[in-house]
Amino acid sequence: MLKVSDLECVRGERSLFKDVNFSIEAGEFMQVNGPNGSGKTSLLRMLCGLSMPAHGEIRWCGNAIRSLDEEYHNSITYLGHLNGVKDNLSALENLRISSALAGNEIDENKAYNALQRMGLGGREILPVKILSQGQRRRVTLARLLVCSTVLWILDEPLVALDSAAVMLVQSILEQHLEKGGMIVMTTHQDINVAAVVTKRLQLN
Amino acid sequence: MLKVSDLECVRGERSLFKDVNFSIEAGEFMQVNGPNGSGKTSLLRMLCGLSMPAHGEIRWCGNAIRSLDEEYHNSITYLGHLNGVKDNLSALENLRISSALAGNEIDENKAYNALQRMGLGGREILPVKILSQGQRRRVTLARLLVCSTVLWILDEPLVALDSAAVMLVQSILEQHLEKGGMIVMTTHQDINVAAVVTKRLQLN
Amino acid sequence: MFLWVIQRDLLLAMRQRADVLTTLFFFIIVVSLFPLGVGPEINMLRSMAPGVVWVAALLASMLSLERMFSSDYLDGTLEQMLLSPQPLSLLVLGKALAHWLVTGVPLVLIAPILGIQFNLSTDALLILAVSLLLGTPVLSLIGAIGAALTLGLRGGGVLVSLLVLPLYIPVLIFGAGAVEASSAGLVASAHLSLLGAFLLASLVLAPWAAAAALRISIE
Amino acid sequence: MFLWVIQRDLLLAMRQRADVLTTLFFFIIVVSLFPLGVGPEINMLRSMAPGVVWVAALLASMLSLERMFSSDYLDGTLEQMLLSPQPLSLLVLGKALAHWLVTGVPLVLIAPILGIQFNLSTDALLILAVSLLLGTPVLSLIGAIGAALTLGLRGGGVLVSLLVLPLYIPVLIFGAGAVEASSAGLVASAHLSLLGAFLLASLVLAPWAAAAALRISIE
Amino acid sequence: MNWASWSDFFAMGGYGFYVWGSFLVSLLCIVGEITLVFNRRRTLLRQLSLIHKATQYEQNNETTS
Amino acid sequence: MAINWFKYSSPASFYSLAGKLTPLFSITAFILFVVGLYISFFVAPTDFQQSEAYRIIFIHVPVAWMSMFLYLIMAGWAAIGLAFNTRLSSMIATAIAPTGAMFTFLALWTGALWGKPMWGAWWVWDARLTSELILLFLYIGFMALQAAIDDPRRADKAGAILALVGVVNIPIIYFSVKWWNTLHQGATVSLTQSPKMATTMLTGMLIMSLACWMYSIALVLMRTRTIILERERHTVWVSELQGAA
Ligand code: HEM
Ligand SMILES: Nc1ncnc2c1ncn2[C@@H]1O[C@H](COP(=O)(O)OP(=O)(O)OP(=O)(O)O)[C@@H](O)[C@H]1O
Ligand SMILES: Nc1ncnc2c1ncn2[C@@H]1O[C@H](COP(=O)(O)OP(=O)(O)OP(=O)(O)O)[C@@H](O)[C@H]1O
Ligand SMILES: [Mg+2]
Ligand SMILES: [Mg+2]
Repeated sequence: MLKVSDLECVRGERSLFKDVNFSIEAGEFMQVNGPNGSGKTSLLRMLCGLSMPAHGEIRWCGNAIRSLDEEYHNSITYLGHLNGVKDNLSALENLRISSALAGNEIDENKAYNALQRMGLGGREILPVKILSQGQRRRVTLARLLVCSTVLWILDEPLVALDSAAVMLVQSILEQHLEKGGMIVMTTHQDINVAAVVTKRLQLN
Repeated sequence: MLKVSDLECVRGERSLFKDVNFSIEAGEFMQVNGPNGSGKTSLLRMLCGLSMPAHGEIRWCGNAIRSLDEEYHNSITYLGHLNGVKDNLSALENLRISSALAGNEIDENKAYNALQRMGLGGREILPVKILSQGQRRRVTLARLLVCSTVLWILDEPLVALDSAAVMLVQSILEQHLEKGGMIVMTTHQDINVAAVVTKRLQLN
Repeated sequence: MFLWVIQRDLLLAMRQRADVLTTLFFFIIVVSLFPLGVGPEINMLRSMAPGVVWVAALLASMLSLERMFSSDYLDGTLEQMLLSPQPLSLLVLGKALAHWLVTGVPLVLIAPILGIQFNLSTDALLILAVSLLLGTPVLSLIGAIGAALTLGLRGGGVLVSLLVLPLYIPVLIFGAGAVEASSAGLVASAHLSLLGAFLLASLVLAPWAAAAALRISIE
Repeated sequence: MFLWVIQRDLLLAMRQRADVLTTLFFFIIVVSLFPLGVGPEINMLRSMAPGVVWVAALLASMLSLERMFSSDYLDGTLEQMLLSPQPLSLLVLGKALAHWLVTGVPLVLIAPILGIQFNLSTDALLILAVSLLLGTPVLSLIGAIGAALTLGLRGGGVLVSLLVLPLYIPVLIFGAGAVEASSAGLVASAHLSLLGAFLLASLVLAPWAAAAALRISIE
Repeated sequence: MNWASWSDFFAMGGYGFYVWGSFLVSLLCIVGEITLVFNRRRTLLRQLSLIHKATQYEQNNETTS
Repeated sequence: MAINWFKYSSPASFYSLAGKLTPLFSITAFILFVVGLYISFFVAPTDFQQSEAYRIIFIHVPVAWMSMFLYLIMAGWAAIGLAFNTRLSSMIATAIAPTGAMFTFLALWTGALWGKPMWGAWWVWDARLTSELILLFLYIGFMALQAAIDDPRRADKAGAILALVGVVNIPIIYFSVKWWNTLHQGATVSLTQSPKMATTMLTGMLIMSLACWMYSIALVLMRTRTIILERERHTVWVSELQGAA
């Protein structure tokens, strides 16, 4: 489905990586590894279409993602280093609104359940501002529970999470893969996601 | 040196923890554990004097830290969830300025060496804005290499670091303990710091 | 979807109930500052009034521009919006509309009362309100372009004013001109229909330009 | 240490060279907008001039207030400052001074040139510069209190203006008053010495109040 | 007695609009403020009693089970 | 008889004390208002200069006085709250602000309605008027700041600092505005007031002022009670109160 060929990323005057080739099919899990500053985040942003590769192509179902644009956005969910939650809104509002913006309106009940499952029960209507670092990250991750996209692009989703939450995320990822989803992920922590096919891409 | 008695923390209407008692002497390492939202950050901020406990006392060398204030600040270094680096300044400028603000002016050479050791060689004069997440965190941590305080209070210093950097931080911490320093730290990752005395505080 | 954007922004504004009111009070205070700087002579104040009210409206609208995208940018929400399956220009239109509802509409409502402080005639007060009603949405729309262009740049708040103020000037001239004409006893309809034309033009062009600017800023 | 704070803020301002310039251009644009809004009669413009220049200076200084602490707050630097072994009020004084150097001094230098646009006499131009020289530091100092109080609040930029503008009024009145007096051929020394007194008083009181406000805001 | 008739009284010597405008708006503000305070208190008390009932209910359940 | 003041500085006991006092002040206020209005409209004679328009004085002056007193009192309580960290005093300060703002608004409103027939303009940029307007801004700033802060303790302290800075500024503002105004123009605008006020007028005004005082006290007590409940809703004594109710 997603096919990357000859990708090169140039930052400043340095080429972070070049000749990156891979493809991901339904049910496949890909982990991008590499030390700090090796270009993992840069790669993931290219996969989303947020930045342009210096060279090479990214195709989704055979079409260049640049040409697909909004259609492609319907099939991906990207979670980056930033949480993308509003400090002044509650977890519930944040989840409903960000889902709606991703083209997927959900009702209150569904949102409640997702937050509950992420371990935020009882904190749904507090402003996100007062939550702890890990709790905010959980609000962001709750989006994964309600979205209906196939390709997930996750940039260090495990940061700030405690071990219980890491287990939880792992099981969410596994469920997604079972249903035929695709995941591209980076992390510096240890995680073992059971998948039919696990690919690893080492940068630098 | 640092003695905490009967500490209670109230957030909103909930009491996060109460009856927390511990003391830390020279060379001791203390790890604060607990799930997300259990109050680790809140505890650490109290230890710094950034927020007030609902109840209980924190004493440094026998005096309440509220009464010491600037004297106490001379003996601690706190690194929180936020990096405290300026996006538009270079790593070098950031390090020198933040050290100077902490009352410890350092010359360019020393700063260079510290950054070098943190694996930022060659990136000293780039604006921090363009560095990767892990590299920014390294800029923050470089402060530990140049400071001359005894008590380090570190809130999840390992976030976003790759495994090489985790090892490095570990060795820095160990050196500090050997010299008779004290460390209070939280983390959700596994780290084994060799210390004469290792204490663990479990919240929640 | 478009509605969600508006609704979200309004929600954010309402969450801090003070938010809408503060823009309003900023407007009131700036308008009241002028007599303090200039002195209390009635005639001079009267002839200054349209200009002062319009400049204050311009500043009030401009001041809150920075917030239009920057908080969304800093916390990553904007990234998510760019990845949303809707056309970006629609999103931008939604945000500009929300901005107008929060900052423009209150000004339109309060301006006549402030006009009284300057002893404007009833006719002139009416024209003032109408000209603001037509003009403030243009300010929000043009402002969206500026806000999008300066996104993430340090000193954005001041830079945006630098970019946007020159574009605001036609609105200012015809807006204040309409009121002056009417307080001089002339008809203001020519001025007002020009303002209307600006509004239509900016409704068509601004969202598109701002969307393009956003894409560039976020890369 | 105090010097480090100033140096750092200046460095930050210089890094984005546009930063100093934009405040300045904002000032210039606002002053130039008025003739556009009000109309070109020379006499009226002349008698408006001191008020307009002073109001513009006030707005320019106020606009950049929000940045005084908020970026340091968001990235955690302010926390580090609170933990520094120096008295906080000294740090605040340093930041206010840096703010003045970046936003106030350029205005003082450019204002006489703008005054020429309004046909002010040479004497009046001089007094304008002197009154700004005495008055703008007061604005930065009082502004620091407002900025510290609104730290981290949503809508901070507008809220700060609501809090701070009423407090700016005496400075505005005596600043503009000095220029008016001198262009009316009277002596302006009484006004100027009052401005000086404000400066001294705010130098003593404001850093202290702002430091207290900061401690509250960060808790 | 100052007034010859009620209409005289309401006319206020031709200044009725201003005088009554002042007094009536003052009355309105005062009445408005009082209602606002009462409303705030009433909604609060209602909320509190709901919370109270809920906690009572929970406690009862705990003790019985 | 020594009253234990410290006892009443705890919100719980103040709550019940205020509950007892509120009706007392409300009734007094009501009676005084009725008497004052009676004097204003039926006892006080017609003014030979301003005819009946002068009757606005009976509401204008009391509310104008209240607007200024209340600011001072508010700042005083806020300062006590800041200095001694007493929650109750901060709550009282918070409770005073809306009432003060309302009186300020009324002073402006009644003044404007008086100004139109007397000066021919709703508004002139006179010293007293202008500083009253600024006072309104200060009240609104105080309320806006407190409303923008979620944490009540932080809101109290921040509000206190603002109120205190405002208190330092009010006299400065008043005198600067006064000077500003007189420098420009002579006495085109002066309050046309005959030097000797008829005694009935004076008593009317004083009674109305007293009524305003009583009203303010009653209302502030009531609002303080609500604020206490809001903030202490999770304490034991509030739930006991609920249990008793
Ligand atoms: C919007 C317009 C007005 C405002 C904001 C205003 C404000 C005030 C204030 C603040 C005071 C109390 C100040 C003090 O006692 O020194 C006051 C008192 C007074 N005002 Fe006004 N005023 C206004 C219009 C007028 C007008 C039009 C008149 C009469 C023609 C008037 C007559 C008086 C009188 C007689 C007093 C009592 C003075 C005293 O204490 O002896 N006011 N006003
Ligand atoms: N304009 C530039 N000039 C030079 N180098 C740049 C420029 N912009 C970015 N870089 C470099 O590009 C890299 C960006 O890496 P990226 O953020 O993709 O890393 P990452 O693999 O996600 O790292 P981390 O694990 O820390 O998140 C960094 O090494 C950074 O220094
Ligand atoms: N005003 C408030 N009302 C209710 N709860 C609050 C309030 N402020 C903070 N909290 C709660 O206090 C806790 C703060 O926890 P803190 O940030 O200390 O957690 P932490 O242990 O550092 O967690 P993490 O591992 O996620 O960093 C959170 O559970 C948060 O929900
Ligand atoms: Mg990265
Ligand atoms: Mg934490």
